[in-house]
Amino acid sequence: MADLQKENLLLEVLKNHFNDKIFDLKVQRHQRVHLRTTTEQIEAVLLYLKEKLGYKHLSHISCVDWIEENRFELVYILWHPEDKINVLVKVDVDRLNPVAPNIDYIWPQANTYEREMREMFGIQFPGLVGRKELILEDWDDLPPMRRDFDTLQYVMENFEFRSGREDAQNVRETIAKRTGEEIPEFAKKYSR
Amino acid sequence: MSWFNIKGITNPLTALGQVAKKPHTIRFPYEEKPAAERYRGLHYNDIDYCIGCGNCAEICMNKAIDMVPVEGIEPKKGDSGLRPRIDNGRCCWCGLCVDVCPTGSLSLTREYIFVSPNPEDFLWMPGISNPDGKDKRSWRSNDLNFSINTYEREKMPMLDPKERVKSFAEVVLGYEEDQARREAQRCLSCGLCTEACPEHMHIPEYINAIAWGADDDSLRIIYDNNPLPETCGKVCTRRCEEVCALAKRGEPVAIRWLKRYATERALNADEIKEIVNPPIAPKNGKTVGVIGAGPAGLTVGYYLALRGFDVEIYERNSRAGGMTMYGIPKYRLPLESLDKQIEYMKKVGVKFHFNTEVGKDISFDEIYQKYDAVFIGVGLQDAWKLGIEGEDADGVWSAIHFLRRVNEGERIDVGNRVVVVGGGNTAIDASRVSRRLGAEVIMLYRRRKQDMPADWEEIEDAEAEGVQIWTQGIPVKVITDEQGKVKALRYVKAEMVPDPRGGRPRPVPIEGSETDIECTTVIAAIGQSADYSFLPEKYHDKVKMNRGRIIVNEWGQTDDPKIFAGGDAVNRVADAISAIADGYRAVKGIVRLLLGEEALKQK
Amino acid sequence: MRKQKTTTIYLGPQHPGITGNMMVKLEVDGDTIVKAETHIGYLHRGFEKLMERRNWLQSFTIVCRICVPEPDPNEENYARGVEEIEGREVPEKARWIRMLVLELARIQAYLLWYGGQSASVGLYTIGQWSIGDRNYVLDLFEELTGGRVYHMYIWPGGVRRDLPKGFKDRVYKVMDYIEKRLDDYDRLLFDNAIFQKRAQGVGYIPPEKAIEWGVVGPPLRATGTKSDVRIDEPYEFYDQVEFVVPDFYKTSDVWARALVRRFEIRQAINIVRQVLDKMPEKGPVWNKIPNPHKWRIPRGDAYVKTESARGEFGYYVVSDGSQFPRRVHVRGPAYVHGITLLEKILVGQNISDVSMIMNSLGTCPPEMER
Amino acid sequence: MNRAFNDRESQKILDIIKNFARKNSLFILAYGTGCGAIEIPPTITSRYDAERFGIRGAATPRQADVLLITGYLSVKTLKRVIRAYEQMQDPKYVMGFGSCTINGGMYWDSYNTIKQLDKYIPVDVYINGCMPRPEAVIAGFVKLQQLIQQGKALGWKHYKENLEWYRQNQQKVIKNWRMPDYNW
Repeated sequence: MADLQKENLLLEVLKNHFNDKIFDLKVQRHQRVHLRTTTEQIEAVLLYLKEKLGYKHLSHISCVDWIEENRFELVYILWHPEDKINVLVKVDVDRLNPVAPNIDYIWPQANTYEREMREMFGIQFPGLVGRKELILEDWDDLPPMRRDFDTLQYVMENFEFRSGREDAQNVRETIAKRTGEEIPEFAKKYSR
Repeated sequence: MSWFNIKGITNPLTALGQVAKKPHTIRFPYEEKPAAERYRGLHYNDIDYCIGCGNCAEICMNKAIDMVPVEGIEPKKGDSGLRPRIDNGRCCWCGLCVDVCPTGSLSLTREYIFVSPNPEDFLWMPGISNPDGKDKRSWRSNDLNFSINTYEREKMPMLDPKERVKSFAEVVLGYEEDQARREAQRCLSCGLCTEACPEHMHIPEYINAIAWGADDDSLRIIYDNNPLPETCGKVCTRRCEEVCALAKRGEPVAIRWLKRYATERALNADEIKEIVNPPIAPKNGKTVGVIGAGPAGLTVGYYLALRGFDVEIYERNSRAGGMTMYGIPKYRLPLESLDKQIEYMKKVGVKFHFNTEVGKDISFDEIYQKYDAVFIGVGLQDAWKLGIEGEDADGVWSAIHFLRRVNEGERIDVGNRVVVVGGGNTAIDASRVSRRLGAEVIMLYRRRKQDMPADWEEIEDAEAEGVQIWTQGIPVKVITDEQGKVKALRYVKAEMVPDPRGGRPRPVPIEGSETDIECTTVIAAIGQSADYSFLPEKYHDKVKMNRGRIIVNEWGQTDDPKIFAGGDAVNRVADAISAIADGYRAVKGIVRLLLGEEALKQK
Repeated sequence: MRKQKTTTIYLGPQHPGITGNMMVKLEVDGDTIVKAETHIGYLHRGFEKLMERRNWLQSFTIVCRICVPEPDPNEENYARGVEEIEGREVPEKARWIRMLVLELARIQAYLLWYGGQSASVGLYTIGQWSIGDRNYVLDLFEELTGGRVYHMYIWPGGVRRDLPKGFKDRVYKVMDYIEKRLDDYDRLLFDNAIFQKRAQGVGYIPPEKAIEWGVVGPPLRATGTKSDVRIDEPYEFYDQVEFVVPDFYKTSDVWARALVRRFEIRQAINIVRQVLDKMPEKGPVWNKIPNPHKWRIPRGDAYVKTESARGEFGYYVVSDGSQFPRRVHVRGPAYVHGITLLEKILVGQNISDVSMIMNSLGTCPPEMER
Repeated sequence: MNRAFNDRESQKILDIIKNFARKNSLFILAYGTGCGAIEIPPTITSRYDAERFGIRGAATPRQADVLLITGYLSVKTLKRVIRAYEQMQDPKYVMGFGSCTINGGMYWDSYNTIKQLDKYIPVDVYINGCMPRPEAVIAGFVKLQQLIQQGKALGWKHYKENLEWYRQNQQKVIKNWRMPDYNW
């Protein structure tokens, strides 16, 4: 489609301003720019993007739980109303001690996003005001959006399903039983 | 804006103009507006058409579908006997179950009203609870383009027919990796195929392993109950593919080719050993003698060796493999491939005695005395004769002997025109071999083309290579020249007469339609029989026969508890996989006999 | 003892004037609101968690439930997110059909809004009409997708079924009918002195702050800002159809937002007609996906957005290379409108205007809490 | 006079009259607990016009006869629904919309929604669908009317009689039970 002039220019500007404080800069596609920074720098980066470069609109703050790599990835998605570029600023937060800076003085709506993350992932934002409970009520388990929270297990423990369906059979097992086929243990993970 | 605007009061009053209009109200329930053509309402299942593959239950993320047995539906090959039952307290009417149904039996209907004070009512069997739903089917998957399943098979790369006839090089080239992954992904993992497979191989598991990129696991699963997978991967009669759920409306998953793909990942016997790495039990001191190194015998040898038995296989030929070695042409099953598998067996401890014919070089009695159990897997060695005049002439072959000589490396001069009598796979093999020997080939078959027992693909391949197939012809006489050499084959044309008892139509010769085909060689491929001359008279009351086949029980055991039998000598199907299944059955029988029931349960 | 100055009023969660199952806790001094606090979570189902357990295809059936009044932008976003990560091509006709579905969805959402907005000022007749007429659009959906409300029609790789025979003609007919009816609604709503008096000057959003506060969609356009995902970042074939983004209503109150919607529903009808004209007659509508149980999407992420009737609807889709989504995070316009923005602009307003302001902002609880 | 109304026959006639009156003026409390709320406006507006059956909205629980549980119920809402239900005057009826109220529906594995509505409040009629169309909703009302006429829609009595059991279930999922007692 269009050339990526604007996007590359933005990376240039950011690179010059922040040097090695930001990394992994890349143009994902037309109108999408990715970059990564640290929790120490995130406020500076966001403020610079907002005040100096005109990324005035905060579309979204998302959080991804990379449990294998022991980190939460916060993704701040900004939008420039004139240049029409989405910048995705990513920050890694330690999963065992999840603390990220509060940015609701930059954008008021960040408050809601951060409260949601506090509730759903257990990430702490020092200085964040607002009720502890945004969505859930009387929740006493792991923060539910964490990967290690098993929703089905929670359901099994707290709710019941209607009975009458216990006679369901597994097609594969039924056939194997009928034919006397013995599926070896190590192969079972490939059964459906 | 002024403090008072007259329009602001009068304009809303125009609503009064609607008073005289006819309301557009749908006076439900007194009158109904039928739901749209493709409305997603309650389910309907065509019970007779459903094969119970359970794919609908699998795709449902709400776990709304249970597979349950239904009265009046008998399980059979290609039908699990289970039918979906929908929990309407879970269903979200997304219709994915319809879109993944391989047969198209499941559909949604226009019916959507289901009201009840009792929450237990909402479990129901589509098709049984609403038999009238058939006329109201709306959301269907008759257009295969919108079905989630892929019905087209990955194309197998093959040699060009023009190239094929020039040599005995292998015709099928095998899947590339990405092709195999794509083909394996098509599999629905229902497992209906495992029932059709005589050996009940773990088909969904090894295909899934290929789909996930775990080729090593795949090979390990295959070797779990098939010691000759590469042979099967190349030449299996693949009855599994006939019942494949996708075959109802499309091409079945290429199960055979995928097995071939998995086995070809191991390039030699050492690699097989390394990948499969089967646990070998410590020697238990029991000994077993196996007569015949065909697929059945090899299976017995391999699995008993793994279980710690001392197994010795007696083979009268110089190579192992039996019919797969001597009966199957090398362009289908190359020698190296077979050698690789035999080599691997030797590595796990199977002992072979080649060129040792039981009854000649060693007596059956001796074997019987020496071992704790004996397995007879001698197969079918003799060919049926045409039973027509002049069939002893020079240039008349039985297919099995012909193939054997060719496979032993002999270059037989067949002249320039060969007539092959028969319509089975052996006839096709003989025809294609004759093509490779440089002759023009005519296949003469008694019935119609659609009656031929040979594989459809094989027939197509043969035709591509230039084999002419003449149907509805019954040979009556071989005409010879002065030297007693074949000059022509005389046959009569036949017409198909429907069988009054409902069987398949019979060919009946048409009077006076005799025709001669000029030819240099006639090959008869009309069937084979066994040769039990090695078996001394005194065993005959224990080892009973029925029309040339040994009678065995469910453990592969004859009336003499020590003697087991299997392979073509026992079953009537006469293909490699059935022989392997027989061998596997006998393995269990022998373990049960020598180690007891308990040992059978441990694997 | 201190004299109590304010009263606390709980508006909702069960209240006819609220736009759904949510609650606004109001501190009022007489009739005037001095503090507002939005309480949500009554509709939380944990979609994002559920999608971690469902594979890439199964997840598509669940996303439309995220926003009940207008499910299609969700399907579109999800499908486009998956396609972007995987690099899957979508056939041309499928993209036109998607546009058709999205615009029809916009029309029915606006018709629903007509009902809600007018009912919030006590004019029930318009709701009877517009919601009754909305059924004709839903009938079209039923015919095209098999579902009235939840269409589950746009899926990764294209759409689920081709257009039925003669469908285009029926769409034209319904569009003509609705266009005609819009004038009736105008006379009842926009000419109505009650609505004019009630709506003007109420629920003011300062235009200079609007973008910063995260306002999107019609409320942002009512401040005089030309902002629309369809022109800012054209998806599907929105760059090939002509439509006007209204930036000429600048009063930034309930009235201006109503006018923006009034203008846009006509634009949407216009787009539907253009789409039908430009759509190719024949062609595939789905780029087939592999077996869903074995369909893995390469590792990657994508932020995709769609202009829904209430504004920018964004999906942040993350794949870790397995057959299940790692995370699908939904950014609904109401998430900002209904909480931080609403809390801000309710201050100083009258209690009786709360429902009207909420309707004009398009707060939609199911989408806020997923 | 009193004696005349107390004997069984006249009680029966009285019941018939009462039930007839009840079934023809069902005031609904449309508590938009889930997706199904979106099909309520079409049902009560011009195209399907449920007012033909005397069905119309009521603003508060105290004025309503029928509580519509329009789909899934999150635990947080369940608490409010119980409040609303207990505030309603007898006789009162509950309709469960869609799969979610029957056996969890598509949120069967969600940590925040209940799976069987009838464990927490008595349900008189279930309507199948996801979402039920307006026609199905009306069919549900017709069924409810039948049940009322036959005197079979007695969920409210059942609730009173088995309050213990219901409370137990309710308190199992609602962890912080701070609610006024049920007082008729």
